[in-house]
Amino acid sequence: MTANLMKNEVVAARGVKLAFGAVKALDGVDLVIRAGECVGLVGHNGAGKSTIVNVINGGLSPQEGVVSYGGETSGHGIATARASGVRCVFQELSLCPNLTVNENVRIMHPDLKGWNWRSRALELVKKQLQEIFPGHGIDCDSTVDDLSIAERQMVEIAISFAGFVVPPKLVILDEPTSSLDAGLAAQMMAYIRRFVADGGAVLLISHILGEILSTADRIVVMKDGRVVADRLASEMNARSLVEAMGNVVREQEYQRSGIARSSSPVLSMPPRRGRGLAFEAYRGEIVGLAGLGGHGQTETLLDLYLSRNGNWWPTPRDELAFVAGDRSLNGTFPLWSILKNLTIASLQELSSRTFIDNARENRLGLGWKNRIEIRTPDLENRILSLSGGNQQKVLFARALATTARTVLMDDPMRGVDVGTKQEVYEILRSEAASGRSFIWYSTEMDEIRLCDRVYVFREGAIVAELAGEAVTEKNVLAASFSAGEAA
Amino acid sequence: DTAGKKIALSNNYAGNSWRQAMLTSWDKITKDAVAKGVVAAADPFTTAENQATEQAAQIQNLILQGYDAIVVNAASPTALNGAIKEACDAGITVVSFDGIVTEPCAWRIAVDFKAMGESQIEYLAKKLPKGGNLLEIRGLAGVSVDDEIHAGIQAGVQKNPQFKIVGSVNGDWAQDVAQRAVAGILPSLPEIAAVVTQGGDGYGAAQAFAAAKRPTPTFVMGNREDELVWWKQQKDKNGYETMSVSIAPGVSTLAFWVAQQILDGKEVKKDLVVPFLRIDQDNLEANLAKTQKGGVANVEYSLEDAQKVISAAK
Amino acid sequence: MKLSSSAVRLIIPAASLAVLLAAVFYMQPRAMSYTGLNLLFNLAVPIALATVAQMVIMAVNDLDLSMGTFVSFCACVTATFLQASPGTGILIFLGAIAAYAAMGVIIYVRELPAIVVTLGMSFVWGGLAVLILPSPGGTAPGWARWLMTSKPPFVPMAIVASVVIALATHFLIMRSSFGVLIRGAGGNVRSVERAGWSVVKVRAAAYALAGFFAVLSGIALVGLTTSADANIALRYTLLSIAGVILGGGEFVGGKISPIGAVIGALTLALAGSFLSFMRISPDWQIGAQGAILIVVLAMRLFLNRLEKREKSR
Amino acid sequence: MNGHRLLLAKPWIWSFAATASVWIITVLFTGGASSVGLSQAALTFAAFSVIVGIGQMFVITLGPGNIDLSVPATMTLSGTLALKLMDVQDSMILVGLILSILLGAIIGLGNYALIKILKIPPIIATLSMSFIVQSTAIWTNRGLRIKPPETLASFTTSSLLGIPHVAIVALILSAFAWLLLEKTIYGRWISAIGQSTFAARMAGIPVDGTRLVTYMLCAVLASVCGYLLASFSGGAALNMGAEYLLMSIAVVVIGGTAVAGGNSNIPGIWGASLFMFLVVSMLNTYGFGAGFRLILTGLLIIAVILVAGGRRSTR
Ligand SMILES: Nc1ncnc2c1ncn2[C@@H]1O[C@H](COP(=O)(O)OP(=O)(O)OP(=O)(O)O)[C@@H](O)[C@H]1O
Ligand SMILES: Nc1ncnc2c1ncn2[C@@H]1O[C@H](COP(=O)(O)OP(=O)(O)OP(=O)(O)O)[C@@H](O)[C@H]1O
Ligand SMILES: [Mg+2]
Ligand SMILES: [Mg+2]
Repeated sequence: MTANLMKNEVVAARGVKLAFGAVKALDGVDLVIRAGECVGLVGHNGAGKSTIVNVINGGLSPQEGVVSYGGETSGHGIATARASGVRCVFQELSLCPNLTVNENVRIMHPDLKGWNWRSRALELVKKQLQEIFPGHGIDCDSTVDDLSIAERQMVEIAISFAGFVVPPKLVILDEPTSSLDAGLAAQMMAYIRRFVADGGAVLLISHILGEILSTADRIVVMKDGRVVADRLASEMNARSLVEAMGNVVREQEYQRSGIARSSSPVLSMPPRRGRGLAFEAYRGEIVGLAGLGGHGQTETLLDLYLSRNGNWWPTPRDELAFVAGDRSLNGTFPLWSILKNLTIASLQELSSRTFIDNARENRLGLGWKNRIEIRTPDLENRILSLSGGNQQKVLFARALATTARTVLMDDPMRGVDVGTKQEVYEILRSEAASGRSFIWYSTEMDEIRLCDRVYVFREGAIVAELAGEAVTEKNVLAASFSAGEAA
Repeated sequence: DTAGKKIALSNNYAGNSWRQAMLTSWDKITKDAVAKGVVAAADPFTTAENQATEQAAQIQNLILQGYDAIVVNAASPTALNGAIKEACDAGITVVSFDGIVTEPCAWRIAVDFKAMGESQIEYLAKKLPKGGNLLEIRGLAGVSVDDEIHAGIQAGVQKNPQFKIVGSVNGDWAQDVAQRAVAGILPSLPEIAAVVTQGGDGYGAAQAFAAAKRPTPTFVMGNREDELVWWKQQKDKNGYETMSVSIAPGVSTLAFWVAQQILDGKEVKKDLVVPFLRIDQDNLEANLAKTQKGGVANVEYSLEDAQKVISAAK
Repeated sequence: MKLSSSAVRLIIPAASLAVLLAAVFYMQPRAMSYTGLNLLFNLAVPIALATVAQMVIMAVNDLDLSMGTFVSFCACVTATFLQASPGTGILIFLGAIAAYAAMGVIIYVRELPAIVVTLGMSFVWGGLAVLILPSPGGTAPGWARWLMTSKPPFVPMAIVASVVIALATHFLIMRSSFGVLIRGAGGNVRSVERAGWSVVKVRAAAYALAGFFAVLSGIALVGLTTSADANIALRYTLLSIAGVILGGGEFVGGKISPIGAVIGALTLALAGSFLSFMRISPDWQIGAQGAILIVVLAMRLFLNRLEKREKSR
Repeated sequence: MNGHRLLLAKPWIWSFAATASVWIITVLFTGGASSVGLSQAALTFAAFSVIVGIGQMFVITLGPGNIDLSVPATMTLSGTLALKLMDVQDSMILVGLILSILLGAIIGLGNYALIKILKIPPIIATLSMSFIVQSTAIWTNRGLRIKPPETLASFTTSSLLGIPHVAIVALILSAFAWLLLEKTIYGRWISAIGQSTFAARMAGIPVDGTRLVTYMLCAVLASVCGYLLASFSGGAALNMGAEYLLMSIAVVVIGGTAVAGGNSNIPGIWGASLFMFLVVSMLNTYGFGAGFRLILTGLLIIAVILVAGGRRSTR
């Protein structure tokens, strides 16, 4: 029986410990993944999920404990892991942006050799994309640079699942759906089920608990570098999962402020490209931008921001602040400490007589560290030492720390854990109550429902405006598809 | 008759006063010649950077433009040979001067740089019979003129073993570089009797010696006006003695006339020699008076001068 | 029709070259001949090779400030050792290529800035060149001279060589899986590493390849000039960088185009010729080179705009 | 551990360590007799590299591809024009300085205009600009060397308490630059732009304005350096800046500024400038020929960076 179990075991990590300086990222983790199962891995930001993935994947060596592949403990490293059929889709996109899709296949599949590898690679990825995301419409001859974030994520997923000589035994997905909209995410989950049914194994990391509950066979909960729960998915529900992660479950209350509109909007924009509705936002309002991913929401935010922010001269009083969704592209400054990353947008308020007041800067930083719980022993640490979700929190704090009257948010909750999300929602509400406006682009329906008013985007233009009780999933979806598409 | 002929000047560098004086002389003499109808055109061309490759490309372009003769001050004695050969093959007369080329089809108006180096030591041997320590300021490493003058100086020192070169730096023929290099080595040097140079570095070296508060040795000068002025001041103050030697920038005009004579069908030997321009204690004032402020002591050549040089070579 | 970004990266440099060439032909119709073209372009061949070498380095996100001195060094070796005792010459070249590979490895392993290491190496190559040829001289090996001055039918050697270089490097860098790895290392080192490749090997290979092309550049240069000196190709450092950029390459991200780089090198050579065809006062001749560079780049911008308008239509 | 941390935090220490060892080796040649003279000479000549180096560092901090190749031409033009304008009159010293500052500002403006309007990489924009500036220098004076005003010349060549005046000027400029970099918003801004231009823009930083100011600052410093150098060496020469093209870049990167931008330090520039001067002096002192001198210089640069470079692997 045990022998049989060992045989089925694809990867096992036992007693793994790993520390980055003072931070104990992993503190004795046991994680076993067997063939034919999908393991869901959840936990707060900085719990150590990405770190255990990197250990399994061979990228990091554990300081204590062992990792075995298929029962074999000999050897550790990227090559061993790959030879044992372990593939990984990382939290941050990791394709080569300057190469075409099939050239990326060549990079990810070292065994794809010989003449004519181009067409074989193309065939492979096309087939796999079709299988996971039917009707995807991605041009596999194009350079990755030319693809949208969602398309890149899809390509990366497809490449990882593609089996060239032998299919992969274990595919690790670290927040694979963070850039995918609901439809694509559903296709992805359906494929995971099929893959698992065929005997493959999947380790799925996500902050979207619904996904985990519906897709995983078994759920592992991590907290502060330790596994605190390891149970069958059928035994858990959203509430027990959240409790296992250490958060108190709060009821989602949809109480809209319903403020009386002041006479003039704080922000407005005529219809984009002369089509659709005009955009307006009023004081103290949370305005949602909804619709399918890639229909011009980010562009609208960028237009709003760039048109009101001088490129030549410092804006005397910041009108707008921006929270990036794509951290590595337009969010973090990788060489800097967490503190500097946090305060960069508020320097004018922090300086007296042209010099930056370091004491005030520290105070501001500490205040926000506590307020949204940035998990780090020291704000002087480099920003990249934070987990993905915690980096996102810093970006949040950067915008909220400014005196800007309006905050633009470009899907900022990607990869933020449930507990923090709740806290951030809380902060948003109180800030809105004190008169700040928020323009919030989100791909998550739960968040859209928190907004006072919602603009729905389609093909680069605003096609509908929903307010108050009309903000429902059904209405948003209906407006997102044109009349012809709507079923 | 050369009234219909076009002559081009191919120059590889314009970044120092010597080259500027060379271009000015060319301009002065050839404008006159063109106005008088001696030749149809005499256009100067300068490359942006001091590189043989760029000058080779320039010469190839001059071939395309149909000049009858090209007068070259070459960046390298050998690296232009390919382009020069192509010019000769296209029937173009090529006259090189100052920086001469080794390609046999070209004419050469050479200065004996080795002798120039040797003459410095010979002068010093007369002035300082007891000999002493020498500091040598060289030019740009890897360039033939630097190598030849250096060889001349070494030959001179061999013949006059009372002199000893105790330090040698590369000044890259740039005032500030020379000054920098001398300032760096000076603190470690024993008493220096004389400084031998390759032209133009005398003033910078004198500054460096003054800054280090060292006794003033004999600086061999390179005909620059600032050097001559400094020399004159010292001479007036304490009878300072030295000599100054360099090639006159006006040699470009000699090359022009030689090219014109060749185009005119005159028999001209491939190798011509011009003397270098030397200034001594007695003719310092005369030369200084003739030298433009901030420029280089110069001589321009006329057609008659050129004919004299040509016939002297026969 | 949808144009891939790599195609766009090519069209614009090619178009600027064509416009410049038309201007040159207009000003100097004599250039429109077999010899004319050869004279216009033959000195661009070594530049093109150096540009390709620089491009390979830029593909892995580095910059080689020693390109000029290294080509000078190679030229000195070609004119001396390679000519006198080919065996020794080849050995020296192999050593130099190995040094390049080592440089690539050290820069990566020790995470050093490539600019400083290559800056240091530029002194080293320069010093070696001065030691080999303290004074200009040497002789081109007969075969190099023959190769560079041969006259193929119909199309001059300069054009043939440029096309061969462009196509060979295009195949090597853009089509082969070796090239994909090099560019991948420039685009995203981590993903190459995570896929199980040895980045050290990839970078060593890229640097060695660059060294190889630079050696070829030195040989081609001596084939044209018949001899060498220690400073012969110093300019190639800036020329090669400018060539890569003109050809549509970028400093970071592994975005390069070999055909573009060769075209960029030809454009630079042509810009110089264009200048000498306009008679400008010697005071301003140097400045005019700057002006021409600016005009060529402005043209690029203009074409780029047209292209974009075309694309968005 | 603590010492290790200090080294990690202060990468410039390495360039000073290298400088000190080279200095010791050099003065050993004379048994220590040359120490004062050598130090003074080193301070004097390092000062010029420091001034241009600071400007170049600000530009390099702006991120990959940012570099100012017009430094040598700017120095030349500034020296030429200022000396011509002052025409050896002591009363014109200040006017000359103002002229050279203005000139630098204009050239910097021109540089950035080319970069911005033509959307070309700075390396090519500034190269093109340098050709034009160099031509202007040739055109204005045809390479004639005009002497500096007497007072200015003696100021630049003399010293205060054994410290050369030019070194004091460079020190003051360094202190000013250090404040700018470490304590002001502007310093944060250029560092942010160097790490990610787009992220900087989205954090509300006026990117173009900041970059423009930086290019102007670099050109102004080069210009001032040209003014001082021309006065120091007794007249402007057309090739007087040539040396400073590689030098300005070398002192910045050897001093520990990240070439990828976003990270810079001023003390390192001093260390590297002194190092670059002393290495040549040391090799000259020990009588190496040009070839070996070049080779050893290169190897020493690589050695310094090898020792100092390991820091980047820890984050
Ligand atoms: N390279 C590093 N240097 C220092 N600390 C690190 C490093 N990488 C991770 N950490 C720390 O290790 C802890 C675990 O990080 P990890 O990335 O595994 O979190 P995570 O569970 O994936 O979080 P998220 O959901 O936000 O992605 C965090 O506290 C993080 O700050
Ligand atoms: N974060 C960003 N930073 C800079 N440019 C961006 C960003 N996101 C999008 N863009 C640009 O805006 C344009 C529209 O982007 P996209 O089609 O992704 O719109 P979107 O509706 O915001 O999509 P998504 O749902 O992926 O955020 C594209 O040309 C893209 O290059
Ligand atoms: Mg993570
Ligand atoms: Mg987007």
